[in-house]
Amino acid sequence: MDFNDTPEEAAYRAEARAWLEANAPARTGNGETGLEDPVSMDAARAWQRKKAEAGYACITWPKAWGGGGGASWQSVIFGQEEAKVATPGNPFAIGLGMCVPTVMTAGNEADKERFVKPAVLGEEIWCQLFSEPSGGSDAAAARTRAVRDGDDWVINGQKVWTSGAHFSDFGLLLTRTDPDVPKHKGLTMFWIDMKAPGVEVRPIHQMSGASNFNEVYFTDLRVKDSQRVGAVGEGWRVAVVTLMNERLSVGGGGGGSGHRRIFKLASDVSTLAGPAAKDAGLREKIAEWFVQAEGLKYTTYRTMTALSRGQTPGPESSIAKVVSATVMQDMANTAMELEDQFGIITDPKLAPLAGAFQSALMAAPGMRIAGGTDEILRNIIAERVLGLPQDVRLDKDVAFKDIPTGR
Amino acid sequence: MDFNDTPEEAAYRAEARAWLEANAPARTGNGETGLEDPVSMDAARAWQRKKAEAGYACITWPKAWGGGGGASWQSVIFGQEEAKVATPGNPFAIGLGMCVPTVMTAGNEADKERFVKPAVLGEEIWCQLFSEPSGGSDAAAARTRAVRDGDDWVINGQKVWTSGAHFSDFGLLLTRTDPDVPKHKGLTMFWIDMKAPGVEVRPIHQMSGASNFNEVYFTDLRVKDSQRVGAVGEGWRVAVVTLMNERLSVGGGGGGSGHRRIFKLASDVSTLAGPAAKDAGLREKIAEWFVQAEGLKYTTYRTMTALSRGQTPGPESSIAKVVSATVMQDMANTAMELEDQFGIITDPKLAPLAGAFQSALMAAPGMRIAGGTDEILRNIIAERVLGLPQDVRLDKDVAFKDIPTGR
Amino acid sequence: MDFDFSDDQKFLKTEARKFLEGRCGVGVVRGVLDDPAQSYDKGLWKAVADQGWLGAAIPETYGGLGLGHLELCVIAEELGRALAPIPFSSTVYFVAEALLLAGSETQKQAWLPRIARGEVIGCFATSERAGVLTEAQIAAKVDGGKLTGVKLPVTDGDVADLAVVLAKDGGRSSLWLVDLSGPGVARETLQTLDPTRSAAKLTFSGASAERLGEPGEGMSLAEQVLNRAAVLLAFEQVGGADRALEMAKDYALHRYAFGRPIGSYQAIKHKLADIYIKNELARSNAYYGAWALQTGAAELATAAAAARVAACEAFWFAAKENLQTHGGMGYTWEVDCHLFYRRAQQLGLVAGGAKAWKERLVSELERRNAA
Amino acid sequence: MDFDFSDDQKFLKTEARKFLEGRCGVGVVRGVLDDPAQSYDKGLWKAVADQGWLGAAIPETYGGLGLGHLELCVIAEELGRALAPIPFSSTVYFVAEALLLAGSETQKQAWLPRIARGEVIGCFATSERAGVLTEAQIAAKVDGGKLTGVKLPVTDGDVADLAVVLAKDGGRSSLWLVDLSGPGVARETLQTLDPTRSAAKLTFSGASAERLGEPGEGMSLAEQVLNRAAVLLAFEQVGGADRALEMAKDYALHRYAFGRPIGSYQAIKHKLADIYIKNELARSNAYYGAWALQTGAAELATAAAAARVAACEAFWFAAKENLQTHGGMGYTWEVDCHLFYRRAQQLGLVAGGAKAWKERLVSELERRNAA
Repeated sequence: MDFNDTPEEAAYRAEARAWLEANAPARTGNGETGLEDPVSMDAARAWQRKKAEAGYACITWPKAWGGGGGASWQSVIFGQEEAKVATPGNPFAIGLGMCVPTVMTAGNEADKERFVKPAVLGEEIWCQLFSEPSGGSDAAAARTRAVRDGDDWVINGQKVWTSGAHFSDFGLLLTRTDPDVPKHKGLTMFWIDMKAPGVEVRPIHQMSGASNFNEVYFTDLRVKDSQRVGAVGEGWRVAVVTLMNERLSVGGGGGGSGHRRIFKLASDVSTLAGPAAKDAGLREKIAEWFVQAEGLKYTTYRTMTALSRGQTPGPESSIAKVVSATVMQDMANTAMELEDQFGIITDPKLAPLAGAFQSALMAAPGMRIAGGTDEILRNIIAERVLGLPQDVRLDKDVAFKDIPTGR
Repeated sequence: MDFNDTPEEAAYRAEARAWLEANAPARTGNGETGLEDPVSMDAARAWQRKKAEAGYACITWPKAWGGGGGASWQSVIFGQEEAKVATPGNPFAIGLGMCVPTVMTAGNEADKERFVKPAVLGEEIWCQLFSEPSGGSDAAAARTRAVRDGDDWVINGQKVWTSGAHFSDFGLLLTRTDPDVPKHKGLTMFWIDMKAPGVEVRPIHQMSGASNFNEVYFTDLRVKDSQRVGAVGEGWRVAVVTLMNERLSVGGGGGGSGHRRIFKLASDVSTLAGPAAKDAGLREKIAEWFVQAEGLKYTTYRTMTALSRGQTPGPESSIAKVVSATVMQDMANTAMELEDQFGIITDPKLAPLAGAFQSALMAAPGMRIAGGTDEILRNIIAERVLGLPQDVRLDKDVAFKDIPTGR
Repeated sequence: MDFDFSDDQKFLKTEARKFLEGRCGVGVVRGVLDDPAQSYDKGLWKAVADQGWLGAAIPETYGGLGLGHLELCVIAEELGRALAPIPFSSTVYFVAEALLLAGSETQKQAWLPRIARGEVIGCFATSERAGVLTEAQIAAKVDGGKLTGVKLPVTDGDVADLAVVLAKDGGRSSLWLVDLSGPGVARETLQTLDPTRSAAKLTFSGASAERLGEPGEGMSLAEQVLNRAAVLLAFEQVGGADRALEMAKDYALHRYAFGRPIGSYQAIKHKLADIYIKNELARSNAYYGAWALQTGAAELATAAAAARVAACEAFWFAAKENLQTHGGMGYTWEVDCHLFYRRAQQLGLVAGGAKAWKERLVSELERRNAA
Repeated sequence: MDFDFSDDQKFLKTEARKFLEGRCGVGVVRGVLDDPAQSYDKGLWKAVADQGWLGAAIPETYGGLGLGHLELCVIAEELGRALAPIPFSSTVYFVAEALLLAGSETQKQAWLPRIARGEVIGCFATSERAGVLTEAQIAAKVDGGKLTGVKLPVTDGDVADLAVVLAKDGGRSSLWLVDLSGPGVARETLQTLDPTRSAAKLTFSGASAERLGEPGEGMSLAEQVLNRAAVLLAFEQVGGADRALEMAKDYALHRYAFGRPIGSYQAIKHKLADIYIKNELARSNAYYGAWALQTGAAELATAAAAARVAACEAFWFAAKENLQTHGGMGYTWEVDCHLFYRRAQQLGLVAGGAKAWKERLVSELERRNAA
């Protein structure tokens, strides 16, 4: 057990670092703001192309597809090093992490030829179109209808919670082609041109004020049968490939810096008993939050170690979000109590730490929901990790159109 | 809103208090030990008879049945006053609270004549025989078989978690008379003589060391058809009457004295930072526990007020146990942390507060289970109070014998 | 024993709910939320004044209805349930109570009737910086009847006519009445977590200030006012928490996942059961606070702290878990969950946060146990 | 980056599990539980000694296997999983570590080989009264090499041959080695929450004591020993917590209610998911502690505190919720749930409770942030 690289790893890291230092500007700021900056498309595309040409994009993919033809431990190391330098936002994550791998697994040869390389080079951006308003946690409940019309399909319906739909070139779309069979059997997957007529993208206005997601409406959208990804009625199998790729991505270490922030706040404010930094109740909470953040960090290290050893990571990473989102909300609420009456103020010019905890308070509810609610994630842990049975399903053996739905 | 009695209430209270002072010895101790003392049967029977003769037993029952023919507000007031004086343990609660009312509702005239008065007078004690090892939270899953044999029924099976079975004269027994119909339809209720051959009572050894419950085994127990309470196959309906009577009993105020105990401990021990009594973390917890205990206390007052006003109490009382059991366990665990290494010692001569928190720690798990687990109580609140749907039931429309069971 | 509201009080509650369902639909709340220029809903304020609610607990001799605090409690619960976007709490729970508690006959005559009629909006200005309010924290001072200093946040300070200000005069603090229409007062509206309830930064530069209550008693008087306000705010919080539970229940009954209402899943059922439990505990503690407030019992300090601690916990938990129950939709601007999430914080902070009240509660218990 | 145990270490773990499944079934644990006269299982102790586990982290020069602390960690996890009723932790994590940390060459030569061979049982005697251990709390003192005072509870004190005692010599405290077979030592076995691990009250009246480490360094040395022990205990706790989770899972899969396995209800599924989450967090923190222990890193104090805090929380939660998952049966003496419930408390208290360790952790963080 040691944090140092093997000689082989060290060599690769040195090489990667040298390349990054030569090609990427030094990071400015605290390393977090980078993630919040608006995506600058051109810079992002240029950076992606640079990486691709140097073999640092999609490191584990075959060179033939524009990848690096490398091992997963190499992509882990490059990721660590890249995180240390200032890089443009990454609008390619969903395409390269989920959509394109799906095309590579389930798509036809022509599509692979057509789509993989441009995506790797950052020339084309993809979004994933699975969730629907009526579906929520239940992606297989998709109602967006695709009806065969000669050599085409005509698509009508609505998707929701789509990231990057407004700047995407293509989308991977899950549709209902047969409502008369059970829900998982009547689905079919297509790729679509996001700029085609019949596709309308609208931003979703979140309670935090931001708009990180879109609604996407389809009105008589025509797609060719050749845009089908996988067989008719095989849509759910294809979707599972996509979602598996999502789960494989290592869950981030989660809020390690939070305890420093609240220490800072505690040293600026006082309680009835004296300085908040000396408040034993707060100190216990800080210890508990720290231990959870550290636990997530070292859990990520364990996952990376598995990757470096060429093993598939265990299920540990599935715990990251459910832990960090709750910590984020608790910590923000505790900060409000410390700021007392003053906590209500959100103006960054007046609020302690420029209102960081007020922002966290308003962002946390989204964290607990996006990418799987606390409840769904616990189901996943209970079923896929612990092997407990699924809850009783009333929606499996009846025709989709006969499944009970709410108002 | 007013804690004082109306003139009518005050008059009744004065009368009750006078009678109690004249007939019961003044309380000694802190008022809690009384509940923990071993039941002294003779004293208990004598006290019950005294109350019955004075009209203070089963106050709301008709005089004809040996009751007081009074109103529920009177029984509330008498209960409050009786709680202030030292009274023997009460082995009659289950009989008079659940079993006998069931006989009065569902039994035949002969049984009412035979059983009600002796029970009120404390001459005969009853126990309730519903739970079974395989049933757990699911009382309607009773497997104890009753098979018709001429004018008799022959009973074989086992019950569990029976309070007072070892000193009871009679028991109310839920049996399975038809395994070929759905579970709720194949049950039949009987009263049995606990001293009859074929009835064996064994104490259950709890992790705390105590034995407050029994297992009861039935081997070819013969009962007459005239011992049937309610029609054949109507056993569940009858059982629901019993269980409703149970829920009507006001849930006790719960652990209000806990915060004083932990204050006492905190004033005797120190943390790394100084006296534990000044530890802000502990103080916050004490505040939270106090607020919960007070909340339960005043919730009980609200229930009593409803009774005094001749209304049926709301569902508030269903929250008492789920709150107090968890508080008990948390507080005990916190006390262990305060005592630090010393907390492991249970010897009353050495442990702080004579080991009160160590005892609580070992009793709390039982509290969270007995009389409905935390999980079942939350189901009850969600379904009966909030009106949320039952979970999916796979055991309702199939023959009992075909319901899947574990090992 | 009669530990519940009377039939008359329950009738008042029913009437108040009907009234607010008509006059304070969510549209009214969102009107204030979406329009930065609007600090409160003037129409609703007028209508509430016409109902006489502002003077419910103000004696008839001062132009009120003289009903009492129990009546004010049931009104507060309904205002909280409706998320009423008006300066009711500042004017009634804080300023009117401060006047009733410490005002001279002249001061009461001068202000209470106008408050009861809805002609005067009040605000309570104590905080100057982040952290719990302590005597040491106070920099604002009065010299020769002139107040200088900065107070923020001051709830409803941007629209108030009259302020009760905590400021020093010599070494120790006193309460002061300040007519905000006079000179030497600058106001700046603040951005807050809950735009449906306004707050401001008040800068005083020689504003005329008239002492309220005994000199040097500022902190103790402020605490007595806070105790009274805490009980009334607790009823607003219980009202909001119950409404949030109803929203969650309604959604759980009608939203389906995997072919079943999500309300048939234990994760949701038990979550809602936990909200119910906290709400009932908060309600019972609030009732005890109401009794102590109405009867002026010695237990008020303990009862108020317990009521506030339970109510803060209940509303925060109900608001955040109602939102969680709604899933993605709950996080959108269009769905109302965030209105309750915001208000839970506003009510949780306006009289000081729960953490400080827990400390106050335990100090009271120590005093009791010692006695 | 290689943040996991090596294949050799994992092999050792598998072997240890097999060994303990054969030699330390629940019958062995209950044997000690049910027989007050039995403080530990002598057969198991002998067998464990024969495996060389006692000397796993003791250098070969002192008769150990000289494998290292990572190997000791994997053994500890398996001992915790098996609820091994033997004085392993006192002897190895506390006394052997104290000797390795502060012992003179002579002291190491005198005791470590005998410890490695299983001839000597050790105990670590610091506590004298309820509450967190502080210098001020210590009354035991040494005068002219003679120790007087009372220590309780002393885990394994009733069966130990050698004690490391914290006692004063002049104003400040030092660590002392006391041969318990000598005169001036009285022992009384104590009733505790976990009868499968014994504890005693040791009364010293002029027992010969030999200083261990620098004079006056007692508290600081004791804390360094506690840091090392905390990491090793964390692995025992993680082992126990994982076993408790397996019990709960197994029961939930095979116990039916309302025609379904209780493991198909979300109340149980999410409860078990929460246990899993806490166990993984505890495991990851324990791994970091193991790294710090093995490498003697400066981060040991922080890493040990984090490992202990996470492990105490995980085992306590897993033990109590495993019992709850078993329902009424879980509360009976016959079912094993209470063995884990008891051991969770024993391991949670033996090196000091989590509350004190949280304070130590935060103090370390403050030091770091300041630096």
